[in-house]
Amino acid sequence: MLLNALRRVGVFALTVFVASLVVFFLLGVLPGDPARAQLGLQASEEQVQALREQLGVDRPLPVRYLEWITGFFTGDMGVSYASRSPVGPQVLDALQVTLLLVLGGIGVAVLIALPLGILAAVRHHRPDGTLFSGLSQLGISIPNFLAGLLLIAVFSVALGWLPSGGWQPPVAGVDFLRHIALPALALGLVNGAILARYTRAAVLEVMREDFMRTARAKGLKPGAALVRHGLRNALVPVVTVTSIEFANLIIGAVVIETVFVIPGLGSTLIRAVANRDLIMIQSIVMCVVILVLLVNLLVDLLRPVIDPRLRIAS
Amino acid sequence: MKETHTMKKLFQSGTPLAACLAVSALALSACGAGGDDPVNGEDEGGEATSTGENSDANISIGMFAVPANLDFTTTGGAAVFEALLYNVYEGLVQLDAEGEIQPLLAESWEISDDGQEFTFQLQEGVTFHDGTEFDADIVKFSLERLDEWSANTPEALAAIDSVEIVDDYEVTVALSEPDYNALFWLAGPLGAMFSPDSVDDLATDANGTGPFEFVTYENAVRMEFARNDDYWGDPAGVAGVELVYYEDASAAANAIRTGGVDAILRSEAFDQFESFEAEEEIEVRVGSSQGVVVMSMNPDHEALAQDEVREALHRAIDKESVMAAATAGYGEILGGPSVPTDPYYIDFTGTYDYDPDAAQDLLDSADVDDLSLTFNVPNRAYAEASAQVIQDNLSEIGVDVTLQTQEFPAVWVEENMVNQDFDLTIINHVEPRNMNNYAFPEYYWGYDSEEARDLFAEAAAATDDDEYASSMEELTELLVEDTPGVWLYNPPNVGLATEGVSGLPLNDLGVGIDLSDVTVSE
Amino acid sequence: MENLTVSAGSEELVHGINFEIRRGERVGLIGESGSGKSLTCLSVIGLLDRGLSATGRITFGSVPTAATTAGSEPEGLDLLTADENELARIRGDRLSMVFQEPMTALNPLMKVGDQLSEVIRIHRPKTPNVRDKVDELLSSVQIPDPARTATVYPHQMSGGQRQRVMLAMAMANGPDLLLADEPTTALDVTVQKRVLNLMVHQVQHAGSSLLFITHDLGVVSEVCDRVIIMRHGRIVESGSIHRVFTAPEHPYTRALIAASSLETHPTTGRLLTLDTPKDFEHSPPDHSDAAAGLPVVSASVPAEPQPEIEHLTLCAESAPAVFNTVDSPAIRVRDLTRTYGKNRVFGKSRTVQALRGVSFDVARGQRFGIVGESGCGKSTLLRLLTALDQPTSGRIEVAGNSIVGRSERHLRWLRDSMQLVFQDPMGSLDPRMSVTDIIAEPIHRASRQERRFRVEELLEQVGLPISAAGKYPHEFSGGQRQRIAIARALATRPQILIADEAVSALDVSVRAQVLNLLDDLVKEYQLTLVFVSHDLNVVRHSCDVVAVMKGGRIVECGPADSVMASPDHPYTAELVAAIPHVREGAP
Amino acid sequence: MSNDRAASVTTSRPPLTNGQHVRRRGGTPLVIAGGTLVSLVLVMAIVSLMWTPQDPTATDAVNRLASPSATHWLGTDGLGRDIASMVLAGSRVPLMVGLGTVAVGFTIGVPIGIVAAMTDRGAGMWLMRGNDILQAFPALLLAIVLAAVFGPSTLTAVTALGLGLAPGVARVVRSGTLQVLSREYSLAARAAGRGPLYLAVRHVLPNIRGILIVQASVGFAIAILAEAALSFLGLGTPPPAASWGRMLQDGQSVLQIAPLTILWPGMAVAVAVLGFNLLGDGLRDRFDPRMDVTR
Repeated sequence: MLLNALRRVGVFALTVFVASLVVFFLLGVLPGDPARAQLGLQASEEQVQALREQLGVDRPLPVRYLEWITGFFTGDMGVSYASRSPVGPQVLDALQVTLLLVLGGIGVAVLIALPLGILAAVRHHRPDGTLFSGLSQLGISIPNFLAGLLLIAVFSVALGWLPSGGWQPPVAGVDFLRHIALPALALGLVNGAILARYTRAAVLEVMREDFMRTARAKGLKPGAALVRHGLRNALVPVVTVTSIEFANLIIGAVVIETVFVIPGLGSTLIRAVANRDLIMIQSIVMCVVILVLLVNLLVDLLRPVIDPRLRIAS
Repeated sequence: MKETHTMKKLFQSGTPLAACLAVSALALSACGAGGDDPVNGEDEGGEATSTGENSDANISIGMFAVPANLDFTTTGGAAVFEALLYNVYEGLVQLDAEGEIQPLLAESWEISDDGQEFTFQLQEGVTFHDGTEFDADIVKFSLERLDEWSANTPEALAAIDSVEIVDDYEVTVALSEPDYNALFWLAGPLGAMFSPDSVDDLATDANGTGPFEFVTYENAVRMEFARNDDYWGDPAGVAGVELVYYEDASAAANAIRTGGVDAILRSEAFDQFESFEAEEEIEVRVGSSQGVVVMSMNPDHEALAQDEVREALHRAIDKESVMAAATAGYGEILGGPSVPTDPYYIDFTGTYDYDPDAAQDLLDSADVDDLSLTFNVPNRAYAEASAQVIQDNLSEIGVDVTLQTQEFPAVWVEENMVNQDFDLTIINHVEPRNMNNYAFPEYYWGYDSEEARDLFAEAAAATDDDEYASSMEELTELLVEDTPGVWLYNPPNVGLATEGVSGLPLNDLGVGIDLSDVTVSE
Repeated sequence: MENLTVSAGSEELVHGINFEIRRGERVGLIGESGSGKSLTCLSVIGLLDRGLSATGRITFGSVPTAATTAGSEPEGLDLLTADENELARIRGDRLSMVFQEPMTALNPLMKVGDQLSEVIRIHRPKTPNVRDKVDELLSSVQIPDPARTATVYPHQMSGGQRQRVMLAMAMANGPDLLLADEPTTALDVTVQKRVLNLMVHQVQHAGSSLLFITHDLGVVSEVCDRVIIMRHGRIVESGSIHRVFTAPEHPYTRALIAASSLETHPTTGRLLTLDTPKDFEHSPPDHSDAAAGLPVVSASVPAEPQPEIEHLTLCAESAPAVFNTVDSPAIRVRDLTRTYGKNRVFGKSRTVQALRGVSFDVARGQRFGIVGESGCGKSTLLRLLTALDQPTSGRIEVAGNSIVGRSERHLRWLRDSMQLVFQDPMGSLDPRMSVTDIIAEPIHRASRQERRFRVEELLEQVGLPISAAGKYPHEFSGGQRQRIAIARALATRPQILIADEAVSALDVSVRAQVLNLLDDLVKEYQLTLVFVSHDLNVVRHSCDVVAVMKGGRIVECGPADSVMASPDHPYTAELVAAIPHVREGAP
Repeated sequence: MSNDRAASVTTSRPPLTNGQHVRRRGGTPLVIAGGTLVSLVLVMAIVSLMWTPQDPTATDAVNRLASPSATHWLGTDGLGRDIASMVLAGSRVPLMVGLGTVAVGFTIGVPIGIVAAMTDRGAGMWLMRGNDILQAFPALLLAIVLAAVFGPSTLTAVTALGLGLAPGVARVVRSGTLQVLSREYSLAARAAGRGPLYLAVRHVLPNIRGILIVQASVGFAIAILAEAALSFLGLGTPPPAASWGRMLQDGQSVLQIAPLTILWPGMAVAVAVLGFNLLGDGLRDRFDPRMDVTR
């Protein structure tokens, strides 16, 4: 069991390394000169060249890569071209904000998906079953930023219950909840609908299994059979899908952060790209990639816990 | 106290969307019902002065352009110095609301007859926020450091030759050649005074002599000042200022509606001003700015090199509808390169009024028929809106325009300013007196006129305002005649303020936004 | 059960059948696939699939036996009209069921012990120390070390063990009636025997009655007292085992008995099938043979004279024998081994020894049978013979040249001369390809015209209408699909035909037709046949020589009749004894 | 040949496996619903090539943000352009982006999936590792960087979204192919001396046709949503090409005073995405659900 986990962590590390190579050299080709972007319209050529040297942008790519990658894992991700302050703290702050937002999103998604998905499956041959699956279909087709805009229009501008944007750290307690409510809802609505569809499919699949018939033959009523035996088996595919959904949520957060003016990874990334802040872009993209791979790793390690068949008898 | 929202506001405001959507509010509404929206930020009761102003209040102001960092000596763009100048940093002189030069750290000054020597008498008893004394050495250090600047056009003060210290509180600045604009540039960011030992971390900290002390800057989120209690002049009107940065105009508009901020400066949510004007709690204040939105035409293009063609394009563009699309009608239509707040401003809107038929004749006389041009457009709302109207106007006279959106600033600056690879391009030049660039042929406008350069030199050598104004007027006339570019409009400087907030500067003079006389009353 | 009719929407599948089961009686319900036997069983326990509906009346409880006075109201419960609560109360308690597929019948995520204790807790919540009751149940079905087994997950147990757990689960609360839907069809012969004995013992011990569903006559005669035969949703005949098996009245029953015990036509030596002309008066096998317990099976006469094969047995001390040695054999195999699984550098390497050194010959034109239970290595051997897999060590020569270690390009000649027929008629034909494309697949260089002509010729040879060429596999029955597979195998006129459990998935009646077809084609094409099966009777009929495999080795090999009649190796003896066959009347 | 070799056709219907009635072909209502919505969008795109009520690019600053009227059926937007024509013309870009994304996603994903399955022991493992890395790059992230690098254009959007779709397709195709290769008809083909290319074309592709169509419809839906998001961030199709995403972005600033300008394109996007999703679900039920490897 441990051996298997070690192997997976090894593969994870290798994947991260290769990803860092891809990220660095993909961004190396970025046209638009970072120095020029800083100095603005009026700067003369020598001034731009001077800044270029100062930022070390003109050194060969491999040298810059080594410097960046060694720094990345010791927390010192280099100095941002734009803000001239170390990238590390800025990225970590933004990461914390986005993580909180994404966790809020997953919370809402799961709260919507599980009941909706299970009900849609259990009553799939009755009219309200098709209604539930229709609802989840509709949820998927609304872009999450449109959902965000509508939520702002109703809950903050019209009713004035919640702020229309901005962010408060968790330490601010209720204020934090009030600021995260709408964005998490906007993020969770769409992904909840997607998760609901997978849950419905998984539960339908499980209901066709032979051991469900055995459970009924033992004297369990349909509801009890589903709860005792069905749901846990349906959990296995749903957990796998959640890891894929997690990656979608991070990206959904980029758009939501722009609508709700939240200083997360998304809005920082878009600003960094506009300023050609190479070091910042690299660090953020690496953070996102590592986050996604980490989640995949966690889900891979979690699956044998749920499904004994995957536990290779050590 | 700030205006709080109540349920009644919902129906009484009657915005169509609010009404119909509120009724069909989604069942899964988020937590936190309840009408009263607690004010964010602590707000201890301060004693109210005679006119009800609460000098201990804090004010939060929504801003648009995000400063990359705090060092405006190496970072371009107005965002950095517009927040810090006059609030944290101060120069020898400053511009007042009408754009006149007023004393600041220099009590008084004299200019020699040949205009090449300026002698300043300095304020006494002025200290930096970290306690360093302000004296002649500081002035000498700051002005001589100008050649280390790499942003915000330090070459404008290239004429400064040397700075001599007469005594602790008097200093003489010698110029290599007379430059009438010198005082104007000294009133801007170039004139800011720095203390020598805080020059190393200019990007992350700000140590000046101004009415506010710099507290913190959360990159691209919010910047905070606190009142400088031992300020040499009269103290600031509020205890603390919080500048909150909204990259999206309508997000800022929503914020002021829901009490997230008390005021907004440089707002570009043009379409929402009508609805704001309808509400009596929010006051819309329209001032002017230094901006010139100009569509430049590349002289290297063989058709655009001909005067008739440029004039034809100028006449074919309906500036009214361009401004209506870009700023919902707010701002001033321009005929020439100068802005209404420039002392030498003349209204040239009549010279090339909108006349598509005349434009068509001009094109025919230059026997140019199927002209097709590329139009480089930065990805900014005002530019894209204007470009689409211009494209439509020019297609009326048979000129086929293809739009090419470019990401601003990086790609647009590289393609147009560095490589000058464009037929038409459009940008809003926010720096004050930006028409001075017509003196430099290598600037992206590519305008090379000997006559213009003589007039520029003549203006620079002027010793008094009238002389300077008359030569500048002559210069603008020449430029309008040559039409190297189509000057479209001068965007407004729109400020929004909730009830009780006063003292916000009306006009944008291209220097610092002076917040010292802002007050908040009950 | 009175007038039970099961229909899917408008289409009736079971047409009004009636029968009774008295207390403690063991009744067999026999029928081929599609006869409606499972639907009948499922309607009793009320677990029919959603699209199906059942009408009529099924009384469960006290069947009015002679003892009760006519007037008293039979206090039984009508299962068809009972509501979910009533049914839930008696399922698992007074009425329980065992299903066919042991691999998927248990919840993979729940320990075996918990699934067992659940059935007790549902019906007898207040039973003290359920743990001991579970251990007792497990040992009652002969599962070793019950305490440890209770903590194990289903996937860690064999098919036989799982079926025994299902049996224990069904019998936990001593049901009045046990329903068993083909409980041992998926098991190996030896395992099947043990499970059947166990089932009979448990049912007798608990005094419950049994309704046993199967298509295998031999199994029924081992287990039941009375038998009901169904065809196309109707009962064609019913009665005591002895009476029905010795003097069947209905022609279908007669044909079924003949086909399942592989009886051959006295003159042609061909197997009797459903369509054997009615005029032929079927003479029941003379009494004595049935009594001796060995079905009368005579091997069909091989085409050319066969070399004299001596009857060899693997014994521990002697050197590994080379079986069936022949000079200039069609296939020569020496010391063949195959191990699966990575022996990893660090940690325990988990390898599985599929073949542990196998050597034998197959003479030209010979019909070589391979028999063994699942896991004995016979399918691995087939893969190696057809070069679809490479051996770990050892040599294989086909018609004199080696096929080990050759790349696909050099094996072109092998592909033309050796072809394969698979077990599952569903899986061996690509559902998306027309019959013509399927059959013509092995033909490489031929014009469209030649291919079409060859396909029509083959269809006719395997007894299918020419019109079948344009159709798709889902339009055919199991037997017809197997004929298409055989046609494909003969497309390139191979010398060697490998049949991997070619008839195991077919109904008894169809099996006879396919075996007859195979015999004819082997003669017509002078094929060398390698026939693999787990069913000794089929191998005995179709093959001249049979090799018995166990644990990756050949344990015994020799002429079919002598190996079957007098098995030397103890394992072979156990195999022969485990074959269920029609025995004397019920006690 | 004695006649008893001729098979008597015992049962015409495919045999019932012990009591489980063969599953009815479900999913038809979904296919009809999805099909109608998708064809509605296709008709809009085709019609808009020839005719639109007004010229979608004609700006008319005087009556901007006009409410629906006879001339402007759905009113006008911030620049005074006719919303009805823009919604019609705007359908072309998302469909093009959808088509391009699915094309790129499939040309990369399908071969990788099949090759990875066929060389499952050796190279297949590394191929899938590479696939995981590509999957770790969320498509929209790629789109943002590419759009900023080469300037916003439909081409960059399609490449980025196509690259984003490819790993998903590869993963699904690989598991579908593994299932097909494990079936006995594949073994029979190999035994008949048929090479991997023949197997891929004649056996694998026809049998995973169901999955491919479902992935295509899901891919289309994701692409349309992503194009809208990209345009919302100002990195999508540049003006003046009308696209729903751009209309949503332009509409955002006037949400308070003219909500309709944002509701029409929003509904259009929802209808298109709903259509493709319903079609995908319906088709998945239509083809053998056993091959339901879309998870």
